[in-house]
Amino acid sequence: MSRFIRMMFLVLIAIAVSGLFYATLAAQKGSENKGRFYFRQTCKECHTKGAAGGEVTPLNKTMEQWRAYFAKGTHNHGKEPLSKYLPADQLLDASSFLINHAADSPQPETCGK
Amino acid sequence: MAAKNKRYALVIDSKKCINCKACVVACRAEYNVPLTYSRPWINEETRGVWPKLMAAFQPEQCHHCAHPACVRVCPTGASYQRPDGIVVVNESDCVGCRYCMIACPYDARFFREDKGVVEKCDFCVKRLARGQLPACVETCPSKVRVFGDLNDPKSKMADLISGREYRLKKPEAGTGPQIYYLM
Amino acid sequence: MKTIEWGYLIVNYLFLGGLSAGLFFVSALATFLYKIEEPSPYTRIARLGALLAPWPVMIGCGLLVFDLGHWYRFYKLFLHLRLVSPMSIGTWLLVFFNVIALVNCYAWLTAAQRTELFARIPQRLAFLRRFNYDIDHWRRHLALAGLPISVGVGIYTGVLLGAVQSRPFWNTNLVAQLFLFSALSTGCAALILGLARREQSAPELKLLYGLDICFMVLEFFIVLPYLIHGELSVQAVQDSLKLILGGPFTVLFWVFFLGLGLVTPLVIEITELVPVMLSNREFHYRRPIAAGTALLILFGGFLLRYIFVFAGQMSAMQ
Amino acid sequence: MDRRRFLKFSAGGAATAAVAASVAYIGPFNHAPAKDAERLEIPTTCEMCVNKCSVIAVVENGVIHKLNPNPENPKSRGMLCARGNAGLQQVYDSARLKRPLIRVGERGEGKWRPASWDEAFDLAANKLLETKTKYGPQGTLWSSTESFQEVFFQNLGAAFGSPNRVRHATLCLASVNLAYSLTFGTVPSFDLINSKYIIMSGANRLESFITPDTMDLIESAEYRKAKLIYLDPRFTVTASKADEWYPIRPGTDLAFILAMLNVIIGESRYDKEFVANYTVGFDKLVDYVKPFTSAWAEQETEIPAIDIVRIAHEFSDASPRAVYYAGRRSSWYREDFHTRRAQAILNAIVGSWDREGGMVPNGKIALGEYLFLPWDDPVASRVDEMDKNFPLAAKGDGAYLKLRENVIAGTPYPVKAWMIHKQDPLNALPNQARTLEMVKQMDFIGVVDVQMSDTAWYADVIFPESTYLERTDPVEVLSGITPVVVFRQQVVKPAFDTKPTLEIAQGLAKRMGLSQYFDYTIDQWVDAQVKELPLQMPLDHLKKHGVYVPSDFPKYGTTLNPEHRFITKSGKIELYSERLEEAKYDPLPVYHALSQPPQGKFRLILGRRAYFTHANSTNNPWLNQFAPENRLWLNPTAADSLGVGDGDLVEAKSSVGSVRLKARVTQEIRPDCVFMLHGYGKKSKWQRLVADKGGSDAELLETAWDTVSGNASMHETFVSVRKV
Repeated sequence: MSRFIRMMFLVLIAIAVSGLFYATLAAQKGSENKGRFYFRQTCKECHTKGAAGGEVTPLNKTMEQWRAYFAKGTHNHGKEPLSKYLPADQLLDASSFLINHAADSPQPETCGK
Repeated sequence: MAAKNKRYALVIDSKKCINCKACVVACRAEYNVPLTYSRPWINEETRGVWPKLMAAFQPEQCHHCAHPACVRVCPTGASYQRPDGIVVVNESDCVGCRYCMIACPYDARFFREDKGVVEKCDFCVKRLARGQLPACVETCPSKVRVFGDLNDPKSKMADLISGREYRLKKPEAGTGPQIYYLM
Repeated sequence: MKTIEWGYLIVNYLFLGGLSAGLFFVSALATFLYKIEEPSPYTRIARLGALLAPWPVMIGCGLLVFDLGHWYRFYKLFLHLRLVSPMSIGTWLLVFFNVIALVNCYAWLTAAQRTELFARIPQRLAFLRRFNYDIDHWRRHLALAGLPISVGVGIYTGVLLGAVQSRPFWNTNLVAQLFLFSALSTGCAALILGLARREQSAPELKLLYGLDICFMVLEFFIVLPYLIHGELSVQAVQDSLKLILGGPFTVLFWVFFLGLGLVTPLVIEITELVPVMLSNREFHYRRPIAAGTALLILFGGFLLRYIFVFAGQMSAMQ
Repeated sequence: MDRRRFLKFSAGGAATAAVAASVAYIGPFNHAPAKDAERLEIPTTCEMCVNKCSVIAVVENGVIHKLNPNPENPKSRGMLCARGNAGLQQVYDSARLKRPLIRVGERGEGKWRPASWDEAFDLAANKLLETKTKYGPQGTLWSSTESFQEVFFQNLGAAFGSPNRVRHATLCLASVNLAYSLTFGTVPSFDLINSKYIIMSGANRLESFITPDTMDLIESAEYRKAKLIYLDPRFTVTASKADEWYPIRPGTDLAFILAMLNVIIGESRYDKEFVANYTVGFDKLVDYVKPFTSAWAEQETEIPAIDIVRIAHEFSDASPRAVYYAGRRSSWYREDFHTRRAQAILNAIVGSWDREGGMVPNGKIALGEYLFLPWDDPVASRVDEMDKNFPLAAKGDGAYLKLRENVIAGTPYPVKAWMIHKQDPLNALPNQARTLEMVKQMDFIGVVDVQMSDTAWYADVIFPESTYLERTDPVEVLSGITPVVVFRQQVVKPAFDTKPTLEIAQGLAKRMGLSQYFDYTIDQWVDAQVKELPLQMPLDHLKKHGVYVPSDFPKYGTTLNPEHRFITKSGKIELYSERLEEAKYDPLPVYHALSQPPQGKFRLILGRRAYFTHANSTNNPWLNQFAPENRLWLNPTAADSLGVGDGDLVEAKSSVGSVRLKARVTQEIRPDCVFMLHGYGKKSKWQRLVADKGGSDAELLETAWDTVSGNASMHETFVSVRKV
């Protein structure tokens, strides 16, 4: 009987943990679509040709490099946190946009676009 | 507008013609010609037995002859030749006897029942007056037609005619055709 | 776009124009030959010809006008005279011819006919009656003036076609001659037809047969060189002749025009006339034969126009 | 018909309105000769096909008199093809759509009643929302074909929350685009004008489609003496102009290319330096192509081995001014992708990349963008299960045929409402019967179009779009080696009660609570796009000239430094593709011999004539006259065996349908193939010139798609032919 309870308990924990795991996973993928907007709205302020930050496009880095960049989460050569410019949720969206359009990302071209 | 010692003519480089019919539609739009007729047209010829085949396309329209038979036979002078060589029909003088159509060796004229007059290519004199090229010449994607003044030695036309071999259609008709088909 | 532009209206016009020319020509000839005083066979020929001459050509002109793009624009033809355009010349020729033919017709009316004619004029237009002149004495002058014009009209119908360089079937001076003599012979034929009604037209018909034979022989000896010359000419002309040498108009040309319309009546008239001339016997004619011959000639004259108008338009330079 | 007269009786009001209106609207930007004020010349952009040529509309008294080419555009130059010239029939032909329509009879019965825009909007919005509540937003399908305002329609579908937006790509160039993207990381243009040696497979560029490439090709072939090698089972205009034409056995182009690779690599005629610096996987390619000898290829292609070898020699000698032209062509076979890849690889190893006369990556012009916070991503995944079926393909485009099959099957979930933007799936998709099944199982179909297409014929509500001469569109870039910005500005007021797509989208959005994504005018949108162009008054410039031509093109060799990173996995040109390998596809182009038509059957091959754009201008009176009906091309030997004479009525029958049309017995086609023009045998009675005239190839074509890109394969159908 107690064994059964213990088992149930373990199962519950397992479910909880896995749930947590999936939750984090889900949280990992933001909206490319919105990310593109935040990137253009915020980052492009300074990161355009001739502007202060110099031009930045998703193609500047590979997927790995972008992942690393956002893992590090700092801006302007580590001087300041990225969160200074974008709140966490927007940062997530922006990152998924940049990663999915990185220099080595699979992004076949299409007709008439 | 018809300046002195001008002589407008047309050089046609049939080799470049891809039978796309742009000239035909452009002319139809410019003059709103009913569907049953057309001022310019394209002669098509395919020969041979599979797989040894050839196809040739040759645009044609009024040849604006030096001695136009249509002008000679016209009883009212409705068909006349301008000093710059362009042969035109003055609709208000045309009685629609169609003698000119019978006289034309190229069958380049047609009779418009709706208007009761004879019509044909006039090298877009209205456009020329505005400094534009004839509609068919301007629109041609492969630039088969080269329009210009024969008496202008600096024109592209002069280069082509002096630089390349050409032939005239039915010169034996004696009308002195002025469309130069490059070989 | 190759199309047949000239159709039956033109064919008929060419035929009727020629017919009038022929009528006037023969009547004019007769006019010179007869003496005012004594009545002679020529008088009736001249009179009948003069009375008939104006009408066919006037109908023909009507057809011509209705063949135009808009008939009411025909007057523009008279606003210009272009000596290089056969049609322009023709237009004016026709005007003069019509006028003279009409006047001549009037001149040949008998006093009785004149009075009757003017009696018909309604009261309102009474003033017209003043024009009831007797102009019999003009007849010779009119004939003289009209003769060249009638020949002109006869030739013109051929020139109209012959002058077109781009239609090899037409483009030879022979067409003009051909049409002229065909015109004259149809004129004769019409008169034969008219006079054969009566029993005692022997002298007139004798004369007309004679004339007609001349015309048709000439016509025949123009058709021949037309064909020979064409065959010896450039490719385009040879090709165009194929229309009547194996082409769509072959039977029409050889059997109906040349055979029935020319040779047959020629032979008949010769067999009718020549024996009489050789042994100067009295000339007798059989009305049905005379009438039939005349009809064949008219038929042939019409066919000639038909064949040339259509075949000509089909022919082209290659 | 007579335009002026037509206007008099059917749109007199509109016409007169248009006088005032268009003058007022365009006035400031007209550069017509001052002499007559009633004559305006308004530069704009053509929409008769997708090529975006620049035109100048001549407007007299508010009526478009003529469309002239706009020489200021360096791409279309002084060119306007037959279609472009016939453009004003779109405005003035009485057959066009003039007001919103709501179906009253059965679908396809053609019974309509005119409706107000409000009515039409309400109906559609309610139906879409119903579907949403029943099946979720993914229960709606939004399909559209390339056009300047397509973006608004696509956005509406996205904002609505549907993942199911399908574009025309998989009926078009998807296989080409994917093949080149996976090899070079981009789809380059071909510098035909500077090429010395051009090989084309079926891309009938002198006949099927008149674009700047056509002008360049004829120029270089006829004047600059470039050599044109053309492969086609049909004797086309291009074949007639080519230096050498080979009536290749259909579906064997890949064998030909592999043999060329075999020769060029075997004789080490490739560009060693280029291969070393810019490509990966060459070593694998070397071993791979060994078996594909010219002798083997001769068996497959029926092209003599000596010619294959000679062509390979000439090709490599002419490189880098030598190209195997990718073509403007839909895909033909299930392995089409690999054929395209092989072309790309062949071009790459001879170094015809980013050099004059070779393949050149398209120049880029950055346009601005009207920024607004976009909608949430759709929750559901696509109904065509792109990730599962075509993991490497462009997701946004969808895979049309797979999508159709899934929708009919109702898997993975039901799709019950279909919004269609200027597309005619009934004719564009193979196997019309299946497409009709898809139509049948829809609860609602809404169509936006300028004419009553066959698909519109089966719709429930029709939104008439203003034609391209009656509206202002977003600015677009006409891409290429020399890219230009083209602007389509309104030329005349709409002749009828029609709206541009943006306003149609807004009308629907308002009723579906999506207005926040559409609260801008076309002018605001355009302003945002052009403000970044290096011009003083960008918009005025575009209104006056119709085009913006940057001075810094063409640019050659921008990618030609070993540091350059291609947008590929390895950063190099991938002759051997790891991505393909990972996705379980052949990493190198594998040739699968096609089954050939059995005795008494023929392969149905398709093609275009440039009078017509796909199925949608065969009803244009000015164009229809050049081909009033389509005929089935038959080689005399085939025709004799069938006892068919030229002009006889025949029935062509495939496994999915049959059509009746007249036969054209001609020497110009292989004895084992038949051919028919596209866009005839229409169901829509409003397509009066082609309704039930000739036959529709869509009724014959069997469903087949390219395994990698999902692109419809158009040459996989065998038909039997009999005299009737």
